[in-house]
Parts: sequence; C-alpha cells; structure tokens
Amino acid sequence: MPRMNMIEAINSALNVALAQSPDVTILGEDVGYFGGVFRATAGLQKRHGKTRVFDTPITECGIIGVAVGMAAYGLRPVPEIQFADYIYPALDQLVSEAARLRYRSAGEFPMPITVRSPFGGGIFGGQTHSQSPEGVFTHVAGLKTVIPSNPYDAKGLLLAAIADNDPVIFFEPKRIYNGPFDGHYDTPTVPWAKVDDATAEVPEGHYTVPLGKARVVREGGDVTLLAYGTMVHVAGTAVAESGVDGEIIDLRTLIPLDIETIKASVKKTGRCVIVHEATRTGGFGAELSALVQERCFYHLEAPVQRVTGFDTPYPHSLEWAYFPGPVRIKRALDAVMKD
Amino acid sequence: MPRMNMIEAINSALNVALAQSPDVTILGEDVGYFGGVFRATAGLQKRHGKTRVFDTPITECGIIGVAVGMAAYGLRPVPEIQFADYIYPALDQLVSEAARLRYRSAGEFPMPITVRSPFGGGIFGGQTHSQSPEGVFTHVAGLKTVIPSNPYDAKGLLLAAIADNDPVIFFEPKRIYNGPFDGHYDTPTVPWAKVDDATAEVPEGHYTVPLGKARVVREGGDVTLLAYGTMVHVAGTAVAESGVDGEIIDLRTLIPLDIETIKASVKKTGRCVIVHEATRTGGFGAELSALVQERCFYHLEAPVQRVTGFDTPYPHSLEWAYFPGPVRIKRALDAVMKD
Amino acid sequence: MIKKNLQPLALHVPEPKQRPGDAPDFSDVVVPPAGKLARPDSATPAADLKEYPYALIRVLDDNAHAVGPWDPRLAPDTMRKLLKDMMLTRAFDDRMFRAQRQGKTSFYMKSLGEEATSCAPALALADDDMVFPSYRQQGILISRGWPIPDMMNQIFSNKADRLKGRQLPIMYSARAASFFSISGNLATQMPQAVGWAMASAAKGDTRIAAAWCGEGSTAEGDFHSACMFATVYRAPVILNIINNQWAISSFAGFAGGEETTFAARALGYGVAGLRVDGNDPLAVYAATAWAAERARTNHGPTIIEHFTYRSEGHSTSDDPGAYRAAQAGSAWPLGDPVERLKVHLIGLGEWNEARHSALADELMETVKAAQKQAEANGILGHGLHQPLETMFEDIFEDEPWHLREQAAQLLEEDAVRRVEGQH
Amino acid sequence: MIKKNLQPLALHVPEPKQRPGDAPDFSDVVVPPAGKLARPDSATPAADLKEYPYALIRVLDDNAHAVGPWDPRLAPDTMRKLLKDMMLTRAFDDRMFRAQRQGKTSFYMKSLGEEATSCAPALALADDDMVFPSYRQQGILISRGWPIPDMMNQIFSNKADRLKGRQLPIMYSARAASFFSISGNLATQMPQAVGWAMASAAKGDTRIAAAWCGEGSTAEGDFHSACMFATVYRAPVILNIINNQWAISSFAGFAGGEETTFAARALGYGVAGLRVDGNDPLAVYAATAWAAERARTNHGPTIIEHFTYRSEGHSTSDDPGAYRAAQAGSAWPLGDPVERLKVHLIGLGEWNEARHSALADELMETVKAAQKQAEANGILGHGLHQPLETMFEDIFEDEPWHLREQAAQLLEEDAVRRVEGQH
Ligand SMILES: Cc1ncc(C[n+]2csc(CCOP(=O)(O)OP(=O)(O)O)c2C)c(N)n1
Ligand SMILES: Cc1ncc(C[n+]2csc(CCOP(=O)(O)OP(=O)(O)O)c2C)c(N)n1
Ligand SMILES: [Mg+2]
Ligand SMILES: [Mg+2]
Repeated sequence: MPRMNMIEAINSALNVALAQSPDVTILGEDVGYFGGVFRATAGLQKRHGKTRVFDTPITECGIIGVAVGMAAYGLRPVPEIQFADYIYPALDQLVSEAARLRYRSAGEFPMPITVRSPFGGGIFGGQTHSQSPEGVFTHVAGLKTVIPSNPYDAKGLLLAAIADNDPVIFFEPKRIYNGPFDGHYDTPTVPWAKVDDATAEVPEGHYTVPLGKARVVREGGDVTLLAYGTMVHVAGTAVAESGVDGEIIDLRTLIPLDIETIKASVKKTGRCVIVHEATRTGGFGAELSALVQERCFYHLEAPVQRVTGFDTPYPHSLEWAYFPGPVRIKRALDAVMKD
Repeated sequence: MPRMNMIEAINSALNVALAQSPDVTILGEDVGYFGGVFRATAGLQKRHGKTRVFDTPITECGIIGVAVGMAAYGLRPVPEIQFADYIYPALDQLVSEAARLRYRSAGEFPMPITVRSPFGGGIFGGQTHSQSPEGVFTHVAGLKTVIPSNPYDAKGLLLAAIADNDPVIFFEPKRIYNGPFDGHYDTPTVPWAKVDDATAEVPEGHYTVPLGKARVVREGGDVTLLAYGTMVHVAGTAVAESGVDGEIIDLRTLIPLDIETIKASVKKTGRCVIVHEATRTGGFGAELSALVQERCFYHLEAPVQRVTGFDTPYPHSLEWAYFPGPVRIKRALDAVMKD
Repeated sequence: MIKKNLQPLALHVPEPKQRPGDAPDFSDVVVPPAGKLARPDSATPAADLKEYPYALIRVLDDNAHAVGPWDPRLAPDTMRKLLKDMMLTRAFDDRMFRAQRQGKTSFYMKSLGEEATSCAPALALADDDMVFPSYRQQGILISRGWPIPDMMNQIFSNKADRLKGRQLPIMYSARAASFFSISGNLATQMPQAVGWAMASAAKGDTRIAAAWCGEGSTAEGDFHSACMFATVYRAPVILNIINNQWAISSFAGFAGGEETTFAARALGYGVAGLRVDGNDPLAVYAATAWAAERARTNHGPTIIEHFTYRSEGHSTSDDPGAYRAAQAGSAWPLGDPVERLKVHLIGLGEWNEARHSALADELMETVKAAQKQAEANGILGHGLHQPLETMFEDIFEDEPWHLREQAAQLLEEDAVRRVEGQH
Repeated sequence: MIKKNLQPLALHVPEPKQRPGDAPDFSDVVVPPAGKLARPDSATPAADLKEYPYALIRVLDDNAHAVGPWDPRLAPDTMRKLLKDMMLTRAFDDRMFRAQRQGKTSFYMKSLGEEATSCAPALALADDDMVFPSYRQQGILISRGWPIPDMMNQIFSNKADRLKGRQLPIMYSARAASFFSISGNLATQMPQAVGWAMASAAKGDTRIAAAWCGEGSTAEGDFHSACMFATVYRAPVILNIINNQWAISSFAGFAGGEETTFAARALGYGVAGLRVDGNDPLAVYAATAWAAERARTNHGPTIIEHFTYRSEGHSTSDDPGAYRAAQAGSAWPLGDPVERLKVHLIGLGEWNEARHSALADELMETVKAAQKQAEANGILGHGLHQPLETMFEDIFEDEPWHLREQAAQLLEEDAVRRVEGQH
C-alpha cells in the first residue's frame, strides 16, 4: 500500500475525482499552474486541463459565487480558499446561498460544492494563517463540515464530500499536512511516510470514508475525549502521558455529527473532555458539551470539560501559549478524573 | 416619565449620543433623509446634519470598512445594517478588522463602533428578514454583543454601547419594536405605551444600562430560564402558563456575559432552560449550556435544556412552527421539572 | 490638527434634486434623439466601444417610430407578444399588490414602468438561456409563459406552492423555465450567473446566462466579483443593471450616479458596456440581442445599463411620498414602455385602441381567474400551508438525525397545540 | 442541450506569455516616451480625464533626464532623500530576508524594484496624512523616518516589539507616523482609508488619506466598496494600485489585466485615474502630488495605478522559479528605480558613484547596527517574548472575567510546564 502525506492524499483524491467525473472542477487562488500554495493541486491542471483546474481572481466572494453558479449548471465545483482565515468575504455566498439553495428552490438547485481550505495553527502563521473558524459553519443549516486527521481519512472523506450532493466545508489541518503532531512544539515532525499506522497508507484509487461517521482512535474506560483534526493527535499524547485510560474519538464530520458513537462512549466512561484549537466561547466544543450533557446527563460523573484555544486572536510569538497542548489537556483529564 | 416604544427609545438614544459627542456619526442604507426602514433614525439627519447622519451605498462591507476608518480617525461611528440577515458581506471587516484592531495595534487603534441591526423573526419576513445570527459574533474574540428586550434597556444599553471603546454588535429584536410579544402569534400586539411596566418608561435625557449585567425579570425557585430579546417575553408567557416557578434572566449582554447572575440563579434552582430563536446547533444556547454545566454541575437536578429555533433556514409560511413559542418552552419546563 | 494655511476639507453628501413637496423636475436628464447611435458589430473589441457607456440606445422616437441601426425590425407578432407580456406583468402586479393590501400575503413588489427591462430581454434570449433575476423581473417568467397560478401559489405560500411556503412572496424559482431561484440578498446572483456561464463555456454548450440587479445593488462586492470573473474568463454572460434611479429611499447618487453612468462600470473591466433607454422595449430588445450574439460567439460579456424609473414604491412596505417628489413616475421623460410600444404598433397599423383595451380586459380576467384558482389552494396564514414536516426537507439531500429529531419534536408540539388549542 | 446549429462556447483561461524555461520577453509592454503627456490642472473634472488611465506618466527618460510637464522639479536635497529612502528600504529588505532564512523569524516580504511606489508617495504627502498600506509598503515607514530597530523588533516578535509579538512579521502599526495597522487580509484597508478621509472631511480637517493594494487585491469586494464610497462622498483619498504584474503565482491577467489597465477602474466610478511608471520615482512623486492637491482642495479621490514589477518572490514562502520565467525582474523594461534616480542625480551633477557606494555601505551598516540592537531584544521563538498575560490584553479595553480566567489558567499551565519541563 502506498504511503502518502496528507497533501499527497488530498491531491490523489482530487485527481481521482477529476478523472471519474467530468463535472468536477477545481478553482481558487494559485491552484492552477502552480498547484496551490500548499501544493495540494500540483499537477492537476496539466493532467486535466485548464478549464477544469484554474486560477482565479482574488475574491473569495467571487470564487464561491461562481461555484454556486457552476453547481446550478450541473458541475461539482471544488473551490479552494487559500487559508480558512480568508473565508469571511465568501460567507454570504456560503451561508445565504450555497447552504440554502436546495431548500429555497425546494430541490430544484442542489449545491454539490466542496470548499477545501487549510485551517488551524501551529505553523507560526500569525493571526491570518492560523484560525479555526469551523464554529461559524457548524451553526449554519444546510452546510456539512468535515475535518480529517490523517492521510487515509483525508482522501476518503474528500472523495465522499465531492460525491455528496450538498455543500461541504472541508477544513484541512495544515499543521499535520506533513506528519502528525504530538502537541509539543519542539518535537521534530515525523513525516507520514515514517508513521507506523494504517492511516498513513493510502490506496491509489477510489474509496470513500463516509461522512457522519466518527472513528474510535483509542478505546478506553476512564474518559471520552472528543477531538478532530490536529487535536486528535495532541489528545493522544495527553492520554499517553497522563496514564488515564482515555477513549479518543476522532469526529471526522462535525455536521452531521455521529452522536451515537459519542453517546455510547460517554455512557461507558461517564466522563468527557472536548478538545479543539478554535477559540473557546461559542466554539463547536460548546455544542458538543451541550449535546453530551443533554443526552448523557445521568451517566456523567464529572462536568464535561472543554480544552480549547483561548478567546484571543491567534497570536504570533505566543502561539504555543495559545495552543491547547498536552499540558492543557492533561489538566482537564486530571480534573474530570478527580471528580 | 415619557413612555416610548423601542424604536422611539433607540431614536432617542441616538439623538442624545449625537448631541453629546460631535464624534458620533450614523451611516447606513436609508438611514439619512428617510430615517431608516424601521424609522429608528427618523429626524436625526435634519437635527444633526448630513455629514453626521447619512445614507450609504448598498455595500455592507463598505459600511463597516468605512466605519473602521472613521474610528481610526477618532469618530464613534454607529453604522446600521438594515437587517441582520445582510450582515454577512460585512463579516470580514467585523471579524478580521474591527474586532482585532485594538489587539493587533497593541492599543493604537481602538474601535469604538456600534453596529445596530434589527434581527429575529415573527414578522413573516421570510429567510432574509428574520435571522438571529448572534451566535456568529459571540464566537469572535474582540466583539461585544448586546440585545435589549424593552424600551428602557434599548436606550440605556445603546448609549452604553456607543460610549464603549470597543466594537459592539447591537441586535434589535424587531418583533418587539412596537410592543412586547407573548409568543402566541394570534394575540394582538399591545403597544409599549399601554404596557404597565417600568421598562416602557424611558427618560428623555442621558442614562446608561451597563454592558455585561443581566436582569432578573422574575424571581423564582424552580428553574432558571435564560433568554434575551423577544424570547424574554415569550419565556414569561410560558412560565405564567405552566405554573412553574421560573426565574427568568434577561441576559441583555451576551459578551461579556454576566456569569455571576446566572450561576447564582442556577445554584439556587438546580434547573436551567435556555431559550433563543436562533437555530439550535452551535447557537449561543450551546455556550450557555456548556457554561452552566461546567460551573453548576453539582447543583443540577436535571439536564440543562435548550429551547430554540429549528436547524432550518427561517421559513415563511411555517414561521410559527419554527418559532420557539410557549408550547415548546413549556415542554422543556415540564421535562426539567419531571427529573 | 487643522492647518490654518490650508482650506478645510468638506464632506460631500449627495442629495437628489427634489424632495417631497417639490415638483418633479427631470430637466437635467439628457435624452439623446432616437436612432442616431451607430450599431457596431457585436464582435467589436471592448476597447473600441468606449463611448457606448455614455450614450443611450434608443429606437422609438418621440412619435414612437422605430428608427436607426438598432431597430431590431421585429415581426408584428413578436411585438404584439412583447406588448402582451408587459401588459400581463402589469395586470399581475396590480392584482398581487392589492392581494397584499387585502392581507392575503405578506409582501409584494411591483415593476411598474420597468416591464420592458424584463420582458424584452426574455424575448431576445433563447428560452433555455439561464436567467439569474433579482426580485423585480417577474416579467421574465411571464414572458416565458410560466403559469400565472403557479406564481401566485408562491406568493400566497399555500399548499400548492412548489417552493413549499419557504420563500418570501415573489422569490420564485423555476428551473424548467431556466429561471434561477431569487435571493433576498442583493447582487449574490451576479457572480452566480457568471459561474453558470463559465460552466456552459467549459462544457462547450451553446447556452448563455444573463443576470439582473438594481443600480443600488451594484455597490455590493458581489457585483464587482461578477465583473472580475466575467472579464478574466470572457464569460458568455449579460450583466443587466436596472437603473431605476432609486434604491428604496436612496437616489442613484448614493450608488455613484452623480459622477458617471452605470454602464461605465464596464470600462473598468475592459468589457463591452451599453446604455439603453429602459422604457423603449425595442431598444432593450436590440441591446440584449447584440450582447447575446456577442456572448454566443465567444466574444465575452456585456454590461447593460437600463435607464428607467421606478414609478411606484419599492415594495408594499414602502411609501415613496416620504422621500421623493410626488408623481415623479409620470413625469419621467422616457415615457411608459407599454404606451410607447402600443403607439408604435398602432402607427404600423398592427394594433388599435380597441384591441388594446380588449387585451387589457382579457389579461385582467386571466389574472383574476388565476388568482381565484390560486386562492383555492390557500392564502398566507390561513392554515392551508404545507405539512409541518416539509420544513425539514431539502436542507440536505438526506435528513440527518438531528433534523429527524426536530421534526418529531415539532409534530409532538403540534399535537399539544391542537389539544390545548394553543399556539 | 447543445444546439448543433450554433458554435460551441469555449472558456478562456488566461495564460502568461512566459513560463519557467522561457526567456523573459516584455516586448508587448508599451512604454510611451517620457515627458509627452500633458499635466491637467488637478481640479479638472474626472469626465475630462478619460484618457489618463490608458496613458503612462513618465518623467525620467531613457537617459534619466527629467522631462515634460509632470517633472516635479524637486530640489536636489529632496531627491537625495528619496534616493536614500529607497536604498535604505532595499538594504533593510535584504537583511530581513536573510534573517528569516537564518531562522530568526517566521516570514518576510521584500519590495525589491517597487521601492519608488512607497518612498515617493510618502514624500509627496504631508507627514501627517494618514496612510493605509498593504504589506509591501515598508518604504513609507522608512521615508517617514521611523526607527529601523523598532521595525525589526516587530519582525522578530521580541520583547521590545510594540505590537507585543501579536502580528506576523512586517505587519507594522505606527500611529505616531500616521501609518495604519497592516492587515493580513487583502484590500480591507481600502474602504478604511476612505472612511478615514470621509471623517477628516466631515471634521473640516486638512489631512487626507492614501491607501495601497496590489493589482491582484483589486478583485476583492473591499476594493470596490472603497471606490464606491470614495466617489459618492468625493472623499479626499488616494487609492494606489501597485501593479507589479504578479499576485503570488498568478499573473495580472487573473486580475483583469488582459482586457484593460488597472487605472481604468477609475472610469467605472467617475473618478480621476492616473497610470504612472512605478519605477520612475519622479513620476510617482508627481502623480501623488497631483492627486494630493486634488484631494486637499475638495476635488475628490484619485485612483493611481503604479506600473511596476515584482522582481523577486512573493515572500519568503514563495519560489517564483516554479511559475514564471527566470530573471524576469532584471528584464523589466522600465528599469530599476534606484538606478534611474541615481543616474538622474549624477546627470545633474548632484551625485556621483563614489557617494553612491559610500551611501550604500553606510546604509548597510545602519541596518546591521539596528539588527544587532533588535536581536538583543530577542528573536522569534527563543524565549524573549512578551509576558504570557499580554496575550489577553487589548482584546477589549477592560479585561472581562472570561479572559481573566483564561489568563490565570495559562499562568498555571506555564507553572506546570516549567516544573515538568514540558511544553
Ligand atoms: C445584502 C442586502 N443588503 C440590503 C438589502 C435591503 N434592500 C432590499 S432592496 C434594497 C434596495 C435595492 O435597490 P436597487 O438595487 O436599486 O433595486 P430596485 O429595488 O431599485 O429594483 C435594499 C437596500 C438586501 N436585500 N440585501
Ligand atoms: C482575503 C485574502 N485572500 C487571500 C490572501 C492570500 N494572499 C496573500 S498575498 C496574495 C497575493 C496578492 O497579490 P497582489 O495584490 O498583486 O499584491 P502583491 O503581493 O503583488 O504586492 C494572496 C492571494 C490574503 N492574504 N487575503
Ligand atoms: Mg434601483
Ligand atoms: Mg501584485
């Protein structure tokens, strides 16, 4: 089985999708000839042609607006927003248009659009190359939100998203493009090729990982950890270092959420720690916390804890103080276990 | 004491603010000569001049972008977004600029901007004249979010917001502009002038209601109801009709939240129902629910319940099926009381 | 702060020439004579069309004679169809406005005086060219023969509403008529139309796209994005700006209209820009036909400014008497499109007053009959709405668990409501 | 779907003339002779300036003689200052680029070849005119005499960084220099500058505003919003477009550059538009001075396109060799701004090679000394950052409870980390 890093896996997914359906079309800033600032679309224009993979003017509003029109025609556009931090100018086209068109047209205009965008920090990218805005999208009726945590899932989920007939926000955790991240900023990154795990093995051809299904990354009896993207790995470090028998669930899809897997786990462990990098207040962790206590109240032995980034803009030099690393997670694990 | 409806109270606040500070400047679509589609700025241009109260081109991005520049100059702009549903094109200027400028300039460029916008449904306004997008803003570090529920607070909070040196999103529940709403769509609206309550009495001159302070609307021992805007009144109906001894808290400010008042109440009642009109998933209710269970876990006798709009675009003809009316709230009260 | 040796700056805030109480005065409106403007080949490079955004394409002269190279020389039958479409639109508007006033629905928007800017383009385009309208282009649906009762069902949000009562009245969607779902958010349709056109071009299709927005809406970033994509990819699209001089209470000066024309936006992007007498149905037809030919032969996009006037209020929620001169609509120097085409046809011997008033009566009957039919399916807020569970459909292709749960919750609530007689 | 009697549509996707492996070829770049273009009065109505967006203001001819009506006739001292500013900017860029390569910071962006487009406007504006730069206008701060070590402290995010290490390197803010906080989000500064200018005008102040963005960034809706507000209120503002032909890997064709100039955007809004040789410091000075006079005398905004070339990579994260012809920068037909001004001054007898290289050496020493001073305050990621609790300051004027709690949490975590030696 070939081993790929996440960029290669995403590139492979796009290549497979372009080859499979003549309607798949990739557009975005620098995605064409150059192949994307993270090289996720490298080689695709050459292989599939300029009218299927092309650079755009720098207007995120336009990129999504045009994608909506293409979807109305019958294409399956896969626009890229160069960094998730730059998605806000496109918000109206996403929230008021893409998300609602199937509804407001009573099915006449479905919107099979997959918006890819690198997100998250840990790369010294400062305020505008680090944000995790998933919480803005999970609040919007009509959007799905998907976040992979490894190469296998990245390809499988991306192919599922492109095949899906609804708009999907596909956030790619750029910190782990090249290799998983244990959460200690000074640990050198081990490339995915050297990671001894099935998730780094990526079939060349077509396969999907279904949307809406979480993955239990590690089984455990003490406490349930809910995480996605980069934080799945950081949560792993914290569990290993703490000695707590944590059950780690990689959500993979935030909307629609795999509530059954979550419920089953929390009912088993009686404790829950939610981990994300986004700012705390109003983040997706709040929704998870609310859902868990609504549905598992009588099984909870301790308050559900949220471990998140702080409610600040993403700082540059204090990046690692902002980042919810293993220490922050371990403190939460300690807290829930004490109760 | 004069009685005013909410529009009159807001108009009065703006008039007082304009008279008090030469830096207060009002801009927005149709706010100038005409005085706003809800008449909130009626008469202000005539009284304070065209360069202080004026109409703008129809670009919400531009309205907020220009307000940011005005604030950088030293003005205190009070832009209006005609309906909260149209705020998305301005999101980048709000989230990436206004909210972060004090921070990224380390205090060189504070942003004393108050964005007024009518929000919420119940007026048969369809998808684009009904939304409650507060949950998008409460997730953003650097923004305050304020929502009044009556004329007295509307004026006092608005004056406090304009005097505040940080950007404030001031959402006005348009359903109760003219009179409170009991949540039963077929009850005729009683105008504020006829409401026998101190909150309909509004002093002519300057006063403020401080940001960050909730108000206990009704004391009670059985269950705490957290609400804001229109839903404060609907919650009142539900409590009255249910016979449950509910303590109703009008949050008034979502960020910064008055956590002490909430904690004190829930610790007393042991039960909590959160009510908002916005869609459920990822709404501000999720944050409230998370906070309450984090801080009052050992006092809770039943799961914290959320009563919200459904996770659908705001429908037109089924508006009252969407709306979280007294029946929905009473069912939640029943549920928490049963436990 | 203020340097004494320099003159102080001053902020210019636009102000229309008349306000309530003033008599309408359009003496500053430049109306060039009909027929004088040359008609360039539709393949002419944009760089050679720089004067067109400042001109005004006019075909019908003051006597309603069709003159000059832009005369599309339509067959009388075609012109009668155009006349009928405009009249039907007007009759429809009239009845639906009244229906709103009678409390049968929540909202309505008329297009009085602007009918030509929808009906004529609809005729000049192929029926399967995709249109991305704003909220004032009901004339397109009517021109394409869409059933009037269906439009009314949408307006009444009743049980026969294909859009399941989800949209504000007039926010139609009719894929079968190549008519895109109307948005309440201004100008979003502009880049969407460009995207559709780009898709059509990428596929080697032959269909083009056209979009409409008001002059006020051109200030939105979406409009600019549309122009950017249109010029970069030479998209086969027509971007129509309906300059009806008003955006709710704000005159066109707040959209940049004091300094230049709206067609001049085209120059900024290096695309073809035409400015047309929007109350001259033949001129509008001709401009659209030119732009359609240009697009269909891979010569790229055209921006067309339709110079017209919003004769009535913005919507049923608006009172224009509060911000502009009374009777401004009837003083508008470019006249009324229905009247102008009627006189033209009469001049040709192809029409007469009797037939005209008979047609007007017939159309009003058509509309009344349609209304009766539609009202039988219910009017807003009187119970004959769609089943409650439809609220949760079409959000996604499949209903996820959280929507299924919420749908069940709603049905339970409804049962309670029925028992308690409560709401 | 596809009609057989019509030719299929085709999608045009722009492509630059050369790609890696090709020799750079600028033979299609039209370079009009210097000195030939008339200089209109700065109060001329925009409607009478329609040719200027298509022209190119040039003062220095091929022999670096200053010719024609746009020659600003600067005193030799002023020109020497301009030369020095550009050279200092270049030296600064050079050192900071290297510092990034040495791992002392995370990011850097050079302005090589474009120095005139920052340094000359800074000189033509009053020192208290407010500037809203993009990320490539370090030349403005340098021209305004801002301390180099302070800029470097920001770049190193060290303990002396006034911005408390919060911003990516080069995202300066310097209110005391009337220099607005730089945003990482493209074009947001454009409407902000217009708003500042509107405020200044509303207050009867005498200060104007100027903003800068790249040609690629003009596609953003913010740029359009800026132009809309600027034209409607005749704001005293200069909107500079630095057309350096590239936006990361995308050539100007993806910003509309195939169809017209960027200065032509001005025509769409009815404002004055100038196009200037961006590598001719005297021409840039003259164009700015003209626009500043226009703004300051209440004649409204100007859009200036600076026609220049990004000689190096977009940033330290970029490799231009992957998408464009090698050595394109040195083949650029408009030459190098430093070289052109230097030769001009030598021609006037006001400068010579010896002084020039002495100055270059001196500036490099200045920069080195500044760097030493700044590095003493720390470099990125080596501990000498701001105290942890500063992360929670300046989000609001007062710290609300949730930030106080989080700050306390962070300090506890930090204590744990120190004990455990963990991160
Ligand atoms: C994004 C957005 N902002 C504001 C509005 C509110 N609004 C509805 S119509 C309108 C005026 C539009 O004027 P114009 O574009 O000239 O079109 P017209 O009504 O004249 O046809 C405004 C401001 C909206 N619908 N969407
Ligand atoms: C809103 C937004 N979208 C995308 C980016 C990513 N980005 C940074 S610079 C750049 C290219 C800008 O090119 P141009 O405007 O020509 O300026 P130049 O770099 O040439 O000076 C892009 C796409 C961004 N910073 N902000
Ligand atoms: Mg209009
Ligand atoms: Mg550039």
